[in-house]
Amino acid sequence: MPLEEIATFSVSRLQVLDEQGKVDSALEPELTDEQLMSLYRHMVMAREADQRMLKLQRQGRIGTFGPCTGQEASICGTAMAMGEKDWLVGAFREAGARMMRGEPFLRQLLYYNGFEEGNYFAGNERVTPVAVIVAAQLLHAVGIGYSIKYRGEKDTAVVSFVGDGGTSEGDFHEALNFASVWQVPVVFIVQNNQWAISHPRSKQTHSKTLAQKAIAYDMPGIQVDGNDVLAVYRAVKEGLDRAYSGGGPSLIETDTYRLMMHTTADDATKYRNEEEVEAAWKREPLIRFKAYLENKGLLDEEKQAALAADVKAEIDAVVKELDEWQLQNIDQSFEHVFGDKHPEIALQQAEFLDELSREEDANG
Amino acid sequence: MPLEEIATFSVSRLQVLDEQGKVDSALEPELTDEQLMSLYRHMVMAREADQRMLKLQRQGRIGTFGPCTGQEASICGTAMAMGEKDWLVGAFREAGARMMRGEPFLRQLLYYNGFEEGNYFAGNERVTPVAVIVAAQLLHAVGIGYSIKYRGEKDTAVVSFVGDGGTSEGDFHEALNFASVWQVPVVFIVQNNQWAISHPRSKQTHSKTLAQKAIAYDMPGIQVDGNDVLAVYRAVKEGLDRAYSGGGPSLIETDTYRLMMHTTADDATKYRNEEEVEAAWKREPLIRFKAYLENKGLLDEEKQAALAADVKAEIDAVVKELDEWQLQNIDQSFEHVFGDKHPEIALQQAEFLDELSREEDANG
Amino acid sequence: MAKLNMVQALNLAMAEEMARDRDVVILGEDVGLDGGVFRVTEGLLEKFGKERVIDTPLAESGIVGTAIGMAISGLKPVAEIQFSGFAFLMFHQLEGYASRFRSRTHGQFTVPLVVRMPYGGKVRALEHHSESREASFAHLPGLKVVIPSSPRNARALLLAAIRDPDTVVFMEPKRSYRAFREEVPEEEEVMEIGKAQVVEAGTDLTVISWGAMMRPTIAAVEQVKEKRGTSIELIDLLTMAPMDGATLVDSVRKTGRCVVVQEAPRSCSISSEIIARINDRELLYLEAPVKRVTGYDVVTPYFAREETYLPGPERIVRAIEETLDF
Amino acid sequence: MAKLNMVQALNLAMAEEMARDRDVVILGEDVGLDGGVFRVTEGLLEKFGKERVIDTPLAESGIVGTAIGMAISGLKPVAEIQFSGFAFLMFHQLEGYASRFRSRTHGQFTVPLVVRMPYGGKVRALEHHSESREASFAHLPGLKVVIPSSPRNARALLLAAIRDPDTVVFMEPKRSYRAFREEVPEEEEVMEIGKAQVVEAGTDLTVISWGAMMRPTIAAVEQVKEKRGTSIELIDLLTMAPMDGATLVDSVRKTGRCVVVQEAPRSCSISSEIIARINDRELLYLEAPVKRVTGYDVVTPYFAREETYLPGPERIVRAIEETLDF
Ligand SMILES: Cc1ncc(C[n+]2csc(CCOP(=O)(O)OP(=O)(O)O)c2C)c(N)n1
Ligand SMILES: Cc1ncc(C[n+]2csc(CCOP(=O)(O)OP(=O)(O)O)c2C)c(N)n1
Ligand SMILES: [Mg+2]
Ligand SMILES: [Mg+2]
Repeated sequence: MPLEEIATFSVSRLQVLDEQGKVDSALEPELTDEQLMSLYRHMVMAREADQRMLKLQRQGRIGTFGPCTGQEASICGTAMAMGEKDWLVGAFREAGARMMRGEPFLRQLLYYNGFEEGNYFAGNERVTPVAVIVAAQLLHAVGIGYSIKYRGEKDTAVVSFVGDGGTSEGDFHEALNFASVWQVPVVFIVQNNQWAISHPRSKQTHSKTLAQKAIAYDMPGIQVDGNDVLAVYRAVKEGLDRAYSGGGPSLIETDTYRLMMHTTADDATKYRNEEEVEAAWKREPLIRFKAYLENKGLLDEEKQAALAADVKAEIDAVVKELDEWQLQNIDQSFEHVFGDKHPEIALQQAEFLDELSREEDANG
Repeated sequence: MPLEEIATFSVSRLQVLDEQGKVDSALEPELTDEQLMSLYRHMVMAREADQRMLKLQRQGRIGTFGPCTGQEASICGTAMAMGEKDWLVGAFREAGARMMRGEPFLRQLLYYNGFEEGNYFAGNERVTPVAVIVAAQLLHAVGIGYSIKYRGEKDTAVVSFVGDGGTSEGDFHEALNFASVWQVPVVFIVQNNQWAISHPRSKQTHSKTLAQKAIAYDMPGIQVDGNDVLAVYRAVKEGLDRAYSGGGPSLIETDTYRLMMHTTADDATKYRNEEEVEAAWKREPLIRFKAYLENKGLLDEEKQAALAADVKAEIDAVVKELDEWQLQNIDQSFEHVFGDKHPEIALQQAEFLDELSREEDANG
Repeated sequence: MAKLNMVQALNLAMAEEMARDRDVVILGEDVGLDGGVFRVTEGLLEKFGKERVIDTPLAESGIVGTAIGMAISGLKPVAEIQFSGFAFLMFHQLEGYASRFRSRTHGQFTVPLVVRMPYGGKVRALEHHSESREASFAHLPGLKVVIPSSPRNARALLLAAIRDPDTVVFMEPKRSYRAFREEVPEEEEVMEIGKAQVVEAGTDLTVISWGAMMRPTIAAVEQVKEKRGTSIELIDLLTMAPMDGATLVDSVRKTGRCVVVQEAPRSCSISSEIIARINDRELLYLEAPVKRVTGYDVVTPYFAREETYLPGPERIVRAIEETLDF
Repeated sequence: MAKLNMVQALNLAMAEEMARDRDVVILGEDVGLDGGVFRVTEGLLEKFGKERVIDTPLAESGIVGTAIGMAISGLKPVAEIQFSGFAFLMFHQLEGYASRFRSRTHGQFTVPLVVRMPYGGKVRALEHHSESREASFAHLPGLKVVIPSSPRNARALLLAAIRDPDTVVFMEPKRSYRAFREEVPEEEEVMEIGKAQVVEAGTDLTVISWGAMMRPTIAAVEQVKEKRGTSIELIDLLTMAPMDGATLVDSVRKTGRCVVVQEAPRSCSISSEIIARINDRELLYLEAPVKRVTGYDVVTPYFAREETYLPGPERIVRAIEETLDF
């Protein structure tokens, strides 16, 4: 055996729609016209919500947030593939997916306006809040996967998001390892948007792809064109079907691009050049999906205009709600430290309220 | 491009000496007779030191430690390949390698007897102390590699050890990622002794080999027969040569076996069966290296006996030293909190010494 | 009633609760086949199967991170960290998630999780196996931190911890694991988390301690009582956070003198907080400064130098006498 | 002399020391090309090259673990953790290695490392970007913990930290980064680590604070002085650990009254330790309980509820007056 090859591996890349919107019919997923149009609307909504939030942020009406423009295929394609009972354990750049899983846009605005109220909504037992500590949430996803398997819940899996930067964290490794050892129903989506703030993908890790990191765990891994919503949908569906049928976890790298700044606190011109961004705009996911829908006769200028107006109206209505939102229950922090209130917390709450009322007396 | 293979990888396994000690001459490393005999003596010393420590521990003359019996090829073969200027950043099961890098056996006994004095010796600027927090030390190795590269030190690299269990820690992942991004001169030795206390390799991770974890970083990785000291030597030498010449880090999985308990506090019969261990004893590394040396005419019964006596005498002398060792400077903990002593630490030191003297007064 | 040591008592609590509630699962390194390196989970794998007693890969953030996921999805995981010295590899999971899920979602998501870990010194162990870092956890809002001191309260508190709606860091004084036995009632006994226990009432001086330090403290108290006939109130803190300020302060109001005994280093520790709470509320009742007997602010020495580093009965006796004579 | 804000002052210290000493290197997320998310390392990549200003992958244990390796092999790394909220991902590297290498090898290996991190609230930031967790570090033996409060002391302390033979956790009050400017001397100025600074001498009451709380504290002190003509001694703690007990205790011995102002939650915090040290040494000089103005023992609220959570001048004024009137 002296020097013997004992194992071989490969990584593949999937594309269904090319940059012109031409479909590979052998790989075209089975989606009804309604589903396709609904998916398109969600993508438009994600884009428009993002753009409106940028304005609101610039006006000081919400705080810092991270736009997802450019990643709508990766985000909404994933959510489209999810089944009713699936869990979503996101990071912080998947607003579109959150909305598709039932999170009202208002909640998101509240979150970015510094309200804990933005972290929950009726019926979100299976959508965890925004997770800021990069990659830590992947382990929660694996634990939820364990619960699902433990209970024998049918047709139920977890979808969890992380960024290209997040693959460098120890928790990414521990999550993939636990998931594969336990063979739990989890689909990990690595949104490779080429940047972690100012750090480019090429310097984040020495590997050619992020998909190949799955090999370390003998886990199925694939790279998809992350600007191709049908490829994303197809790959995630496959991962979920594998998960439902006891085949364990999968890793999907969605190769896409962060078209805007990292967050509104960031100035991307400091570290990346305009040509790169311009080139990326040419490959952005709405263009080709729109072309595909037009080719299919599902979309035309008129329909597009109607849809845009509809989305705008929806957003306008929510922003109005936001403006009417009032800070209530200022002492909520004391109410939810523990499930059972401890006398010492109650003492501090009383102290807090006393300080407040003295301040009000003094000021008013 | 629809579904296209974009990368392929493979993992190989190296063996130079088979279980009978037959050598693959094409792969036989160039070692002089003196070097071979010196290597053999180190392996015997490691084995015998281990066995003596087991006795000392049972007699209460030292505390808990983790024997390395069975891993002598993996440990000593690695050290044999190291150059004069290389760093050793070990974990806790490489006593033989430490001794080969200049650490007196006495220091090891002191360490396991609860003395910080066991962590240093004259000339150990490049041998870091035993590292207990699994896998954390790998990052130190990478940082040292950075220093070497930064300073342009020639023919200098770092060798760092971790166990099969250690590959599951987040720090393992972060270390390999940083090392490959920085292309620093580090050789990672994963001693796969099949067990992490009671947890078998097969449940530690879902991957077939540990070597393939290198693929996640596009780092050269190889599995070697870890009971074959010539294979270990060859692979480590190759890794070090790569490191010296600017080729960056490597990962070497040494496939071996932990023949004894995890530590003296452990009862391995609780979780693994005798047959497995017996079978492993048949493949242990001294047998085949001895056969190889006999075939080469370097070793016979007489020489073996002389060597054994010599090693025993060396160990006896050190154990005598240990018995004569006295606890000195009981307040050393206060002397080395910081490089510059702070008045408050000095106050506590005075308090400590005062308490001590009052106790002595009371007791004497 | 059976006389159990602490290992057996903890094992009993888990076995009871697992029998009662199928949502309770155990996970950690070597907790299954091996029964835990201290045998605290011995026999549970056989009894409850490998889906409920999970031998995990070697990764602390992995253990606690996945346990958080289990907890938010309806299970009640009891995670073991093999030694408290390795808890810092998952500290961000506690600080960032276990302690916050309830608060950040106003109760929509909760983390009913127990993280067990042996802590403390004097067992002739290797580096990182002897520290006493309860304050590191107690400083974090949203975490409960419990330390039992005897077989009986260990069992009753662990039951409470598993049933608690929130994350409880449950630190076990490994030095007391097999040090002594105590009658543990056969029927279920659950103690309230968040309450200190007045072990013995007294009028002249209050002594507060917890965990492994309770035994030398009791010995010291006995010595002083015998020698001087002093009436000493002895309090076992039991819950480090949220701390039962009322019981402590009430006692000191009565006695006017107080000694706190802890194994951990001094700065920003539980003893600091006890003194601060007495200061905050009842300073004027103090007839002498609160005396601290603690570990020093130095790196925990290896075991050859451990004996003199750790508080023992003599130091405690001296502290009590000094405080009485102040 | 130039008027600099704290960001510029910190940048100046690093630029000076890097020019002086080639062993000083910087590493962290976005510290190079981007100049740091707060621009503290702006321009250093251009000046010193990418071997000395290292943009790392996104991994905190990776950053600090490799920095420890650099430090034990002769470099003097200045690592940046982007926000202190992410420091807990590398806590085991600090607790287990940076703080111990010297002690466990009796000085054979040392870790001259600075870990910079912005901390604290009131910048309308997302979760984990507003905490004040200095006590988590200060409780660990073998770590120095420094918090500047102004451009001038930021520069002088960062220089000291880089030259320090041991690991210094250097926490920067991000709220003060650009809040005001101060004259910073052109010539090198190095302050001693481990010493508190009496900012203003006084006789009636001692006020102790640090970091971002210094500004509201100063405002409050001014108000009380104006209103009541009280003579207040104001102390900037500057070093959390090892704490300068002597300066604090000397002041309180003189004034007999003391208020401590901190942003962090209360339990097992720096304020607890200050009170404990006063108790340990000078309790009898106290004419009133030491009054604490602190964050509460609740999970740091998001920014909509942050204003009322954080101590402001009004609360501090009330605390001072209550303590004076006690
Ligand atoms: C543990 C941790 N470290 C640092 C940060 C600060 N931070 C927020 S997002 C980010 C970059 C994330 O990059 P990536 O994972 O690629 O996700 P993206 O922002 O591109 O969606 C950093 C460094 C953080 N939130 N958590
Ligand atoms: C971070 C950490 N977690 C847990 C432990 C306890 N522990 C010590 S050795 C060990 C198993 C290590 O297994 P492996 O890495 O395979 O090395 P081996 O003991 O086989 O040499 C464990 C769990 C530790 N020392 N450090
Ligand atoms: Mg990214
Ligand atoms: Mg092993």
